[in-house]
Amino acid sequence: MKNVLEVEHIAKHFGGIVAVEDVSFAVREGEILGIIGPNGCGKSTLFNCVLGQLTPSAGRVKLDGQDVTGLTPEEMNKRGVSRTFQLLQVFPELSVRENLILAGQEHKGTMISRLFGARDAGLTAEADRMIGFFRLGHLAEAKAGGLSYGQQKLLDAAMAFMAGPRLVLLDEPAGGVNLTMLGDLKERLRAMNAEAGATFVVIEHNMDFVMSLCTRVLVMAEGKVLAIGSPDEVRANPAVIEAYLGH
Amino acid sequence: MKNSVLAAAFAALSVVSPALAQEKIKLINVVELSGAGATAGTNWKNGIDLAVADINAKGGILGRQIEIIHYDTQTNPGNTRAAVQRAIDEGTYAVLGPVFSGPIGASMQIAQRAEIAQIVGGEAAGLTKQGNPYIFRTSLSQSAAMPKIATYLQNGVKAKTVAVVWVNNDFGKGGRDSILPELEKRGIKVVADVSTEQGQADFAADAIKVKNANADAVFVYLNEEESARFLTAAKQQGINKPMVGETTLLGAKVIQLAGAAAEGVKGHVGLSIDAPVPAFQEFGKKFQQRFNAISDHNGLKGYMAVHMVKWATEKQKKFDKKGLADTLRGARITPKDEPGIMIETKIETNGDIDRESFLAEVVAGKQVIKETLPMINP
Amino acid sequence: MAEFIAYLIAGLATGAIYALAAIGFTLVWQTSQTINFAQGEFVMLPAILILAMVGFLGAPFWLATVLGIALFVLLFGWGFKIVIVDPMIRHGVLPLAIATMALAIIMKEGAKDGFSAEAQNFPSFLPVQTISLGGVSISLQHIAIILVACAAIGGLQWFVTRTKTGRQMQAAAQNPNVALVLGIPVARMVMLTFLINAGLAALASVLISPIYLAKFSNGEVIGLFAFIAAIVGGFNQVRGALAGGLIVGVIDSLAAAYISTSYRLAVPLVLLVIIILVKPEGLFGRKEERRV
Amino acid sequence: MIHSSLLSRLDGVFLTLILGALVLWFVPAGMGRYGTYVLSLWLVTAVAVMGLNLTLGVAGLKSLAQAAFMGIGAYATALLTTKGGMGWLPAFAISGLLTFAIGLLLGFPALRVKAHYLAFVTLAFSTLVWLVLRNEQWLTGGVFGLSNIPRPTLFGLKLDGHLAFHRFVVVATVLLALALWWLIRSPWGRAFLALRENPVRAASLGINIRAYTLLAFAIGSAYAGFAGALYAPLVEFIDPSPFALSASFFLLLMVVAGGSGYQLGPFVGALLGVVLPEWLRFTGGLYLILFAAIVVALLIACPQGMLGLFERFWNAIRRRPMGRNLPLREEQP
Repeated sequence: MKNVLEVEHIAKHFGGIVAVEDVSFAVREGEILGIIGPNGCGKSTLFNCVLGQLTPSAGRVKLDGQDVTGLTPEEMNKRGVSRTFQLLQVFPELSVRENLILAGQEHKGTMISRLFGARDAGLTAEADRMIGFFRLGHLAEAKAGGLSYGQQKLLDAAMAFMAGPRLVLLDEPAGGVNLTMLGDLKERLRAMNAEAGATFVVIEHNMDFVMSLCTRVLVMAEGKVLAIGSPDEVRANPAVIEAYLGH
Repeated sequence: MKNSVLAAAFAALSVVSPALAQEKIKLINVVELSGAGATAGTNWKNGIDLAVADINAKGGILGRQIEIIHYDTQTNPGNTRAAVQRAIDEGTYAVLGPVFSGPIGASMQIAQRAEIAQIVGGEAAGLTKQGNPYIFRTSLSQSAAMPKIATYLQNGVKAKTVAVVWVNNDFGKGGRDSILPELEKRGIKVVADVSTEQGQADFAADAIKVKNANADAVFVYLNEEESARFLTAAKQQGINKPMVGETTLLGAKVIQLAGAAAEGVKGHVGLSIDAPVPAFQEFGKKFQQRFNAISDHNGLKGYMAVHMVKWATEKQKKFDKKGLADTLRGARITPKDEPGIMIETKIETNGDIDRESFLAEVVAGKQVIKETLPMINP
Repeated sequence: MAEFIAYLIAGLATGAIYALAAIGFTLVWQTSQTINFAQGEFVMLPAILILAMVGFLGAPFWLATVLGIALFVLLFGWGFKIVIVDPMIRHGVLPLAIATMALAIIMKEGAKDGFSAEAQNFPSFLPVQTISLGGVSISLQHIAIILVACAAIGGLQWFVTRTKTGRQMQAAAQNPNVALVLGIPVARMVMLTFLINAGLAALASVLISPIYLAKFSNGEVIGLFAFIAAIVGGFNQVRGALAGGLIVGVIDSLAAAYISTSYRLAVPLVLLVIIILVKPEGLFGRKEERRV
Repeated sequence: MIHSSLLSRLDGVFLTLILGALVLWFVPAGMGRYGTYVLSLWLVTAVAVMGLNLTLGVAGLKSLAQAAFMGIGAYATALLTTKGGMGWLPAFAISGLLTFAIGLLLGFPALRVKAHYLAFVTLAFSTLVWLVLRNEQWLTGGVFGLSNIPRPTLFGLKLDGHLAFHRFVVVATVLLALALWWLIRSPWGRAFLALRENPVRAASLGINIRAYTLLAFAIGSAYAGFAGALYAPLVEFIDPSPFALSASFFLLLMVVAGGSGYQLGPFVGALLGVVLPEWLRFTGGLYLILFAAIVVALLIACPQGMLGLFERFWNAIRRRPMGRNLPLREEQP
């Protein structure tokens, strides 16, 4: 199977503190890779290094075999990689639809057409499709800031799909979402994976969520990779049990 | 309490009473009461208030009391223009002010279009060179004063080299641009040309620079406070060359602020409350009494401005706005005809002023007049 | 050389005053992440208040000084925080910064209309003689200003780093939430910061007014230079403000001497731009790590 | 339903602009020269504030050089129409382009470091511009300024009189306001807003932060240039004083006091900054203190400025009779 993303020996230091140390893994086309690990083990820092929010201290990132280390977040996004953040990151002043249009507008047309062309950059239909897909239909006109936490999480995820990405990195999509919404979210993500053929990397704390959603799981501890494999393999791995599940 | 109620009742009555209200003649003063020109403008305004009080106490102009209104320009040309326009729209008899040349330049066409006299405190040479027949000065222009200083530097101080310290606003730059050619004409070399900022507080570096230039004399052309600060800094740096100035440097305010550092300062004085003219000194006392402050030359200018209006109105015997300007143009006003003018004043047809002026020196904390200079074209 | 030393001392004396005012920017920045655009007026006003005490109450000068400074610290330390900072701090920094601009107008116009539009003499507590050393005229007043200002700033630095209250104050300023958890009386500590700011401004006012004269418009120049000094030195450090003030004072003095008097003001500003491009956190500032 | 509410929101600003223009076209007829002049000055100032509102209110960039840009525009127009003998319209266009280009040049190094530092760099720039205007007398007239700046003749119409010029200013202001109205509703406007609210998230959505930041700053600066091009013929005289650093502060004050980020905020802010002090003149010498105190009180009461206050008030009235807006609930599958 083809690798979409290859992470090779990534390390990140803040002053004297080592947040990520020599992490390597590959993401295969079409899979949902979960990343788990205790708080502060470097998961989010790893994401930030891969996507250009931070410059890694060492190592390379390859997208489709091409070196993309050190590219800016917007350049990564232009290459079909999108993400969500651990904390909610929707634009509260904009409506749900406007949030989605914003997420897609830079992938359509030119700077000129974005100034003189249609206000919605021709994305209303696509946005409404996404709204329907994530079952936010009755809220299209509502300001994102007025939505419930779970709804905002859905919108946050929906925004990551607006540009039709081939690789999506989701940072704790289930964090703080209540149980009813959780099932919904999982189902939508799975559907997205099946229908759009997008590849996912998901950081998550919720074990059930990860184990039931992901095809493979990577376990991190203290900035390093502890194990990688199918959910069952990981569950059976003694090192993982010792370091993480055991407690 | 009772008194104030009564006073309010009287005030209300007087507003209602048409006879009284009609009699007032409206004068609007547009001047710098905030921003960079606030000090000069406040003196000008106080001089005007004093003149209006004096005139009203003596029965007004042709029997009508003056109603004076002051509009602040914030030393901003755009606002000045608005205020002058407002003054004209509200039917002012003449426009008084402003003092700074920039705001004057921004507003003088408006008074010209309305054919209303504008009596200003500006000294920059360019104002009267634009062929505007409605602009009138209240003091010598810099192009008239600077030759006198240059001659004094040549003959009185016998300086071969001069350091020039000036404030980089329209007043200082205008003076500097006027004196440099005059000095050159007289073979005096300028060895340091030091520009300073309006409102500058720290003159130590400038004083050191002047000291190192080692000129025979220092010509200081700054506003009052800056003059005092510079003199103090010069004394701190041990400069012992003669300090020569024009009007402001020898003003009472500078002497008060600079104290011992002003000792021995000499130069040319146009309008000064210390000049050997009894009316000037009396004005100075009245001003001090009323405002608890020492008037600079702008106070005198403001006082004279109102009396120019009074004299011309009484001369034309009516309140005709255009006639006021026509009467002032080319006029000669003597203190005998109009005591409030204080010193014989000739108004040129372009709005310039000609008067006697003085050479003075600061001795024992007092301005002492050494010589009286005649009018340029008597 | 003698000439250079003369410029240097004059520049250091001016710079010491800028430093005192710049610390005010630093303190207000630390506690409220905003810029007090009235900082220059904070240095202008105490001298006016003192003179007003002499004029209106007929108090002797020393008493007027004590009363004037006390009144100023009350109004513009305590009052400033209660009336202006507290209600607005929750709504972001911009409205607060704008309010301080309006406050500057009120202070300036108030001093002009309430006291005088003209400059006034202000007596000096310091020696005013000039001594000559190796061909250089040195004003004792300048030397004294440098010493007093440095002592005050040194004292503040000592207070902040070596005393318990000082450290609590620093903690409250830098991370109020953590400080609260640690049991530090944050509100009181923040108030203390504002009182110290007002006190330092009053000190600068008393030091500088004998030379600059007391005038309502003095704050504009001092405010601008102190602001430049704070940026140059680094906005988040007390010693940065001291260094920034001294550097800006000296640069300004040397610029007047060796560059152009009419472009004198440009030199510290060009320095400022260079520092921003090369070392954005200021010469002595702490780097704030950019996080997601 | 979706469309009608969208349209009504969109037309609120649009209609206000058109109606306001009509009113301002006719209103000065009975006002005299002074009133007309103050109205024109208000509109010209509003154009500069509009630009700053885009930079600050929409895109969240703090610029302290808006008055300096206005000065560049004013001097460019004054020089081109007097010494250059050019018509007003090309001078106006050049003023805008020039300030736009300078905005790009200035913003590029400053924003390379951190958006935050734009404030400091523009502070320095503002003072440097003022120094050049004052010192380079051969070009700018120095402290004596430039006088006799002609009022334009457009399409054969002489706009010399106060009323004709005022109407010209009204038209120019409305056109500029509508252009901005269009811009803010375009995807560009959405991107500007995104970089104010959350630049990190915006970048992750492929929005080119640096390009949009530079554009927001440069377009805002160009509006100051346009305002300057209108200011010069309005006052017919310019000198460096209205373009000093303090004037930039004052424009910032107008943005915030009017309502930062609100599209009509600049008009309200400039009304506060230009017309309120004129109106307060009846109080005599204390009018500036009073003005400043009103601003402080307004900001304490409502840090979102006049329009923020208005919006709060409006919501309060609307809610009461209609019943509260129901809180949005989570979808129940």
